[in-house]
Amino acid sequence: MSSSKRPEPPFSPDRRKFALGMASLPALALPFGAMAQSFPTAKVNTTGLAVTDKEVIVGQLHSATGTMAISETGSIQAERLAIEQINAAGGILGRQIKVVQEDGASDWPTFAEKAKKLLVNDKVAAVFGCWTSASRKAVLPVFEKENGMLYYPTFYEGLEQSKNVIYTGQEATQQIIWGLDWVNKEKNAKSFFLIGSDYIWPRTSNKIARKHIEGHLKGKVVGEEYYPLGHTNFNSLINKIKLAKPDCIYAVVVGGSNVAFYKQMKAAGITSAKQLLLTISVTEDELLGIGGENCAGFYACMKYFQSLDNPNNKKFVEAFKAKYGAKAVIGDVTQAAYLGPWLWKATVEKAGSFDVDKVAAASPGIEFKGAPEGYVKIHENHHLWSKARIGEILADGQFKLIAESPNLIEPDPFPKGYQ
Amino acid sequence: MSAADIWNIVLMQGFAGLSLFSVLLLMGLGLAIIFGQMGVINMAHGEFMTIGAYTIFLASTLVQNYAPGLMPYYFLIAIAVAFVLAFGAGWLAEWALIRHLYRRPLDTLLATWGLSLGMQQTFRSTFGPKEVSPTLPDWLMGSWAPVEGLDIPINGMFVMGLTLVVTGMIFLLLYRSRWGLRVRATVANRVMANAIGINTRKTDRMTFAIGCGIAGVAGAAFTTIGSTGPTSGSLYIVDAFLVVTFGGAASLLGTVASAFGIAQTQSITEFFLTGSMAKVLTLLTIVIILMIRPQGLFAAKVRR
Amino acid sequence: MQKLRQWLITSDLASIAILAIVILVVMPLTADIFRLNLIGKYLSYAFVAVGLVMLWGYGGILSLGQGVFFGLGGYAMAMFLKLEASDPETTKIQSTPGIPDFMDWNQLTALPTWWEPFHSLTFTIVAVMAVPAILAFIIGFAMFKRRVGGVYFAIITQAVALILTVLIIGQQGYTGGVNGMTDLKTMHGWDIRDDSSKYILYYANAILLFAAIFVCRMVQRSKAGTLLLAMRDKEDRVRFSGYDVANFRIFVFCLAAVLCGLGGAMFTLQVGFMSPSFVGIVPSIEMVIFAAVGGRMSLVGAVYGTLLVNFGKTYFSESFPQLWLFLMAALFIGVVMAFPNGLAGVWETSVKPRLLRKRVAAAAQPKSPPPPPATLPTTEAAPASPSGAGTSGNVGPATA
Amino acid sequence: MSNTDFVLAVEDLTVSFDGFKAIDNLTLYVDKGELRVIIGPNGAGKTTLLDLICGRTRSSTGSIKFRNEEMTTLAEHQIVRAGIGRKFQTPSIYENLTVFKNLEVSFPRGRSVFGALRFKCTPDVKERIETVADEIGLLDDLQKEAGLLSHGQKQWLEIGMLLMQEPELLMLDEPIAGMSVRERELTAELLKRICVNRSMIVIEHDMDFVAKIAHKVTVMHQGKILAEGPMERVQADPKVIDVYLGH
Repeated sequence: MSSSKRPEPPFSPDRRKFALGMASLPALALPFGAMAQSFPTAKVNTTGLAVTDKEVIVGQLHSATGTMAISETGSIQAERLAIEQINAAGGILGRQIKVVQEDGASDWPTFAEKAKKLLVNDKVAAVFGCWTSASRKAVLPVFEKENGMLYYPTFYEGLEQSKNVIYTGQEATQQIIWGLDWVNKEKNAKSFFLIGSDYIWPRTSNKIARKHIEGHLKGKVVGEEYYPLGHTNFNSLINKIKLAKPDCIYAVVVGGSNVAFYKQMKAAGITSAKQLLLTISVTEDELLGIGGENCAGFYACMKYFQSLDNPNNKKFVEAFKAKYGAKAVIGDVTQAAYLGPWLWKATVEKAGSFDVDKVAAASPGIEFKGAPEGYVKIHENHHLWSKARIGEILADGQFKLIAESPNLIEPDPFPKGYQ
Repeated sequence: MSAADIWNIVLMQGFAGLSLFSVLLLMGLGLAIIFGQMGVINMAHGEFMTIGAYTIFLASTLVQNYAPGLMPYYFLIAIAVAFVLAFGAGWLAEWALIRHLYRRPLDTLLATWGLSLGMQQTFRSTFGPKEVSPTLPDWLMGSWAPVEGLDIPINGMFVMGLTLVVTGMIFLLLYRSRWGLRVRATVANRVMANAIGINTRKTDRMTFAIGCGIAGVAGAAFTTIGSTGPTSGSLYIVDAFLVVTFGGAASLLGTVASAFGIAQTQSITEFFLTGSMAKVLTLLTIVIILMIRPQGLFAAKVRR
Repeated sequence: MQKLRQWLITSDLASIAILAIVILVVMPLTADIFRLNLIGKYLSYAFVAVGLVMLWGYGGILSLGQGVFFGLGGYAMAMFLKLEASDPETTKIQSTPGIPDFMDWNQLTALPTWWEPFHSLTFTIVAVMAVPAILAFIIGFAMFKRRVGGVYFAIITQAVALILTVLIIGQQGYTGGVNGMTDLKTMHGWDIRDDSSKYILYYANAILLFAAIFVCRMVQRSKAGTLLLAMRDKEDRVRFSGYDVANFRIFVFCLAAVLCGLGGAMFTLQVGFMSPSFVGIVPSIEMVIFAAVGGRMSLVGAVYGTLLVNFGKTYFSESFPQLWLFLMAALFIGVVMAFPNGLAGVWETSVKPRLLRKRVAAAAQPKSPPPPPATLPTTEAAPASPSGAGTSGNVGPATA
Repeated sequence: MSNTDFVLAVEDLTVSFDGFKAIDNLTLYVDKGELRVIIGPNGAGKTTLLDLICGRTRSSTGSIKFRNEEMTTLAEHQIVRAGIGRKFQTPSIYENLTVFKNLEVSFPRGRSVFGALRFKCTPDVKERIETVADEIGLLDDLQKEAGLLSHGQKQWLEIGMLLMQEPELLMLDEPIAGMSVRERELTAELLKRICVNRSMIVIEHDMDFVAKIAHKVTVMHQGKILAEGPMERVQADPKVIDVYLGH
C-alpha cells in the first residue's frame, strides 16, 4: 500500500460524534491554516506518514472489549479529550488530528496485529495506547521494526527503554520507593507483607520493594504471595496475613481480583482501623468496582489523584466531566494518557517535523506545564520526571492527598541495586 | 504467637475452607442441574450469574436514590428478583436456542459460548465497560468477632446460609415435587417419560430456567465477595465446570462432595503454598483423579 | 468441458486445488504484505481446524484443549528463537548476559538445563511435533482406555488447558509469564521480520498446510478413516469386530495434536512471539469454532472456516468496534443452529445440487441428487455424517 | 478348573449389580459344532450372559473358558480376536457405509492402527466379501448404502459381518426379531448352513423357530439355569412350563 492512498478510518459511533464536533470548529481552526503553510508537508513528513496539509492521522490502540476494557476505557476517553482540545486550539503545525481507533480486545496478539495495521497500513504518525505490560511487550517489537511512536500511559515495572516509546506513567521505582519511605517514616512500618497478582509488574514491583525494605529501611518482609489473575478467593491469604501480623500490607493486586481482595479483607475484619495498607494498584477507576466504603482509610501511592487541588487539574476534571458525564472518574493512568497527545504536540512543534526519528530525538527535555498532575518533563530515557503522592481512600471513591514528594523524582527504569 | 492465636487461625482457616465450599457449590448447583439432568453444557452460566450481580447493582442504586430507609433489607428481595430475571433469561435461551440442540450436546457448547459473548457485550453496552460497585447493606459487610483475634466474615456466613437454603430447596424440589419426579423420569428414560404423558419439552425448559435462576442467585450473592462487571461471570465458569464434572454428572450429591473436596484441597494448599502453586496442585489432583475415575466421584452402576 | 465442470464441482481433489489457487496465487497477488502476514497467521490456525476435522468430525471426540498443543508447538519454536535472540552481545545490559531477558528479570542467573537442547534447531523441530504428541498420548491413553468421551472429555481437556495456562503464567522465570516470549528476531541468522522472509514463511506455512491436508485425506481414505467414522456412530460394533477402539482414538488425538504443534510453530515464526493467551480455554474454543464454521467433516472447509472467522473478527472489530462481539456471537449461534455442517454443509446441500442440476438432469440416470432436507429419513443421534448432511440441517425440536 | 473338550465352558459365573444378581452361579458348556438356543422370560439374564461372555460386562466371580483359555480377563477386542463373535439385539451396522464397506471393515486383517492405515482391499479380501455376501443373500446389494436395507437384510448383514471374522463361536441375540415369516425361514436356513464348522449360541423367543434350529435348549430363569436338553424334553419339563411356557 502506498502512502499516497489515505486509509479510510473505520466508522464508529464515537468517531462520528467526534467528527461532528470538529466540524463545528472551523472558525477556530481557520486562522491556523496559515501556520500549515509555514510547515509544508514535504518538509515535516519525509517518511511517508499519513500527514497532509490539513490533517495528521494518529492511532489509538486500547482494549474496548474483553476483561481489560474495565481499565482501558478511561485512557481511551482521556486521549480523545486531549486530542479534541488540541484540535480546538488549532491542531499541530496547523494540522487537525484525526484518530483511527483499534480494539486490542484484551488479547496481546491482537494488539500486535493492530499495531502493525496502524503503522503499516494507516501510516499513523503516533500511537496512543496499550495498558498492560503484556500488550506493550507484544507491540514493542512492531514499533521498533516499523519505526513508530508509542505513548504508553500505565505505571509499569520498568526494565525497558525504547527509542520508540514515551512512557507517560511512572516506572516502578518512582512509584514504590518514595511511598515505602513514607510509610516507614510517618507510620513507622517495619514489617511488610507483599501481595500481588501473578505477572511481571507485581513481581518486579515487589522485588524492588523487598530490596528497598531490606536494604535501605532495614525492615522485614514477613510474607510474599502471588495469586493467579482473576483469582476470587482470598480467605486463606487473609489468614496468612493475620498469622504474620505485618505492620503494613503492600498490595499489587489487579483486575477483578482487586474487588474480591478488599471485600474479603473487610469481611475478615482487616480494616484501616486496625491495619496499615499501602497499594500501588488502586486508582479511582478500581474504586468504582471495589466501592470506596470497602477499603476506606487505606493508602495508595500514585502520581495523580482526581482530587488534586491545582488550576490545571480543575480545568481538566471539568472538561472531562463535561464530555463524559458528571459521574466519570479519573484515575492515575487516565491522567497519564491525557498527557500523551500534549507531549507529542510539544515534541512535534519543537522538532518541526512529524518524522518519528526527529520526534524521538527531540523528546528528551520536553516540558508540559499544563499537566493536571503538575509540571512534567521527559527524561533522556523517555520516561517522565514526576512527583509521587500518597492518597487516603475515602468512602466516596475519591482520594484525600496526604503527602507529596517535595521534588520531581527521576525515572530510573534500570535501577542499580534493585535487580 | 500464643496458643489462642494459633487456635483462632485454625478456626478461621476452617471457616475459609467451608466458605469456599459454599461458594463453589452455589456456583456449581445451577450448572449441575442443567448439565447433570439434561446433558447440556451451558457455557453462558457465568453470564447468567452476572445477570444476578447486575440485579443487585440496579436494586441498590434504586433503593439508594428512592428509598434509603430500605437499605438494610433490600438485599434479600433483590436476590429473589435476581432469581426471577435469570430464570426468565434462561427460559428465553432455552426456547430460542437450547431446545433445538438436545440431540447434539457438543453443539450446545458452541451455541451457549456465542450466547455468552452476546450477553457480555449486552452488559457492556448497558452498564458500561467498567466495573460497578453495588452498595451493600452495612450488616453484611463486616465481621463477627466473638473473641479478640477471631473474625468470622458475615458475608461468608451469608453465602453459606444461602447455599444451604438453595441446596435444600433443590433436593426438596427434585425428590418431593411433581417437577422433580418429571425431571428424574426424563433423565432415566426420555422416550418412556414422553410416552406416559410427561411433557419432556416443558420439563426441559423448566429445568434449564431453574438452573439459570440459581446461577442468578449465586451471582447476586457473590457481589458480597467479588466484582461486578461485564466479564465477572467468566471468572467463575471454569471452576463451576470442574465442580460438576468432578462430582459425576448425574448426581447432586456428587456435586456437593466434589465442591467440598476441591474447596478443602485448595484452601489448605493455599495456606501452605503460594496461590498459583495451590491452584496448579488442585487442578492436577482433579485431573489425576478424573483419569483414574473418569465418571466422576459419584456415578451409578447400571445394568446395560 | 462438461467433464471438467463435473470434476470441479464434485471431486475433493478439485476443491483442494481451488483452495491451493486461492492461497498460493490469489491471496499473495491481492493482499499487501501486512494483510498477507495476517492471512499467514490465520493459516497457522488452520492446522488446528484441520486437526479438529479429524478428531471431532471423524473421531467424534471434541477437545476443548487444542490450544494446549498449539501452545506447546509454538513455545518450543519460541524457545529456540528466544535463545538465538539472547546472545551475550544484545543482552549485555542484563545482570546475566546471554540468557533470555525475562529470566534475567526474574533473578535467574543461568539457563535452566531443560532449555539447553533448544539451542539445536533439529531438536526444536522434533520437539514441535513430539511434545504435543506425547502429551496427547498420555491424556488419550488415560481417557480413551477408560472409555471417557463426549462431554467429559471436552471438560477434562479444558482443565488441562487451564492448568497449563496457570503453570506458564506462574513459572514466569522459565516461560516469560503473561507476557510470553516476545521480540523474536532471527532463525539461524535469517531475519524472520523482513518482508521477504514473511513471503517465504507464508509459502512454507501454506505448503505445510497442504501436506497436512493430504496426510489427513490419506487417513480418511484408509480403513482407519472408515473405522473412525464407524466407531463414532457404532462404537460397540467396531469393538466387537475385534478392534481396539481406544487405540484409534489415541492415534487421531495425537495426529490432531501434532498438527496443532506445527501450527503453533508456524504461528511463532510468522508473528514473532508466543504468549499464554493461545493456550487457554478461550482460544481453544475459538479454534473449535473455526472448524464448526467451515464444516467439521471437511478438511478444505475447515481452512475456509478459519479464514472466514478470522477475517470476520478483524473486519468487524475494525469497522464496528461497538458491535463486533454481537456479530461474532451471531456467527457462532447461527452456524450451530442453521448450518451444523458449516460452509461445507451449505455447499453440499444447496450449492452443489444447484450447480449439478442442469447437467445431471440431462444425463440418463440421476445418480442421487440430494433431496431437500425434510424428505430424508432422520438418522439417529449422529451429529453429522457425510450422507446425513441434509438431515442434520433439519433442526426441528428434539422429540426423541 | 480342569481343561475340557468344550468350545465354551462357563463355570460358577456370577455378576451382581448393586446387590442384584443378574447371573447367579451359572454353569454352561457348549460343544464343538453345537447350535445352542437360550430361552427364558424377560429379565432371566440371557443378554447379560452374552455380555459376560463377550466381555461387555465384567463378572463378579466365576470363569469363562473358550477353547480352554480364560476370557474373563481379556478386553472385548481380544475376545473377538480369540474367535467369539457377537450380534446385538437391534441390528448394529454402519448405516452410512455401503454393504461392501461394512463387510470389508469386518475383515480380520489390519486390526491395529497402523495396520488399518496400510490396509488394502486385495483380491482375496474381495473374494471373501463376495462369498459372504452370497451366503447372506446380499450379493446384488453390495454397493447399496446399508441404511437403505430392509430390517431383515440388516440383520443378515450383521451376521455376515460376523462371518467375515470366521469366529469359532457365534452368539446371536434375537436374530429374527421383527422379521417376516419368509425372512424367518431364510434365516433358519442360514443359521443351519453356517453352523457347520462352528458353535453357536442363539437367544430366541419364537418357539417354532427354536424347534427348527436348536440342537440343545437351555432355559434360564432369574439368572440361573432351569433346564437344559433337547427341545422336546425341555418343553415337557414341569418347572419350565410353570415359570415360562405356562404363562
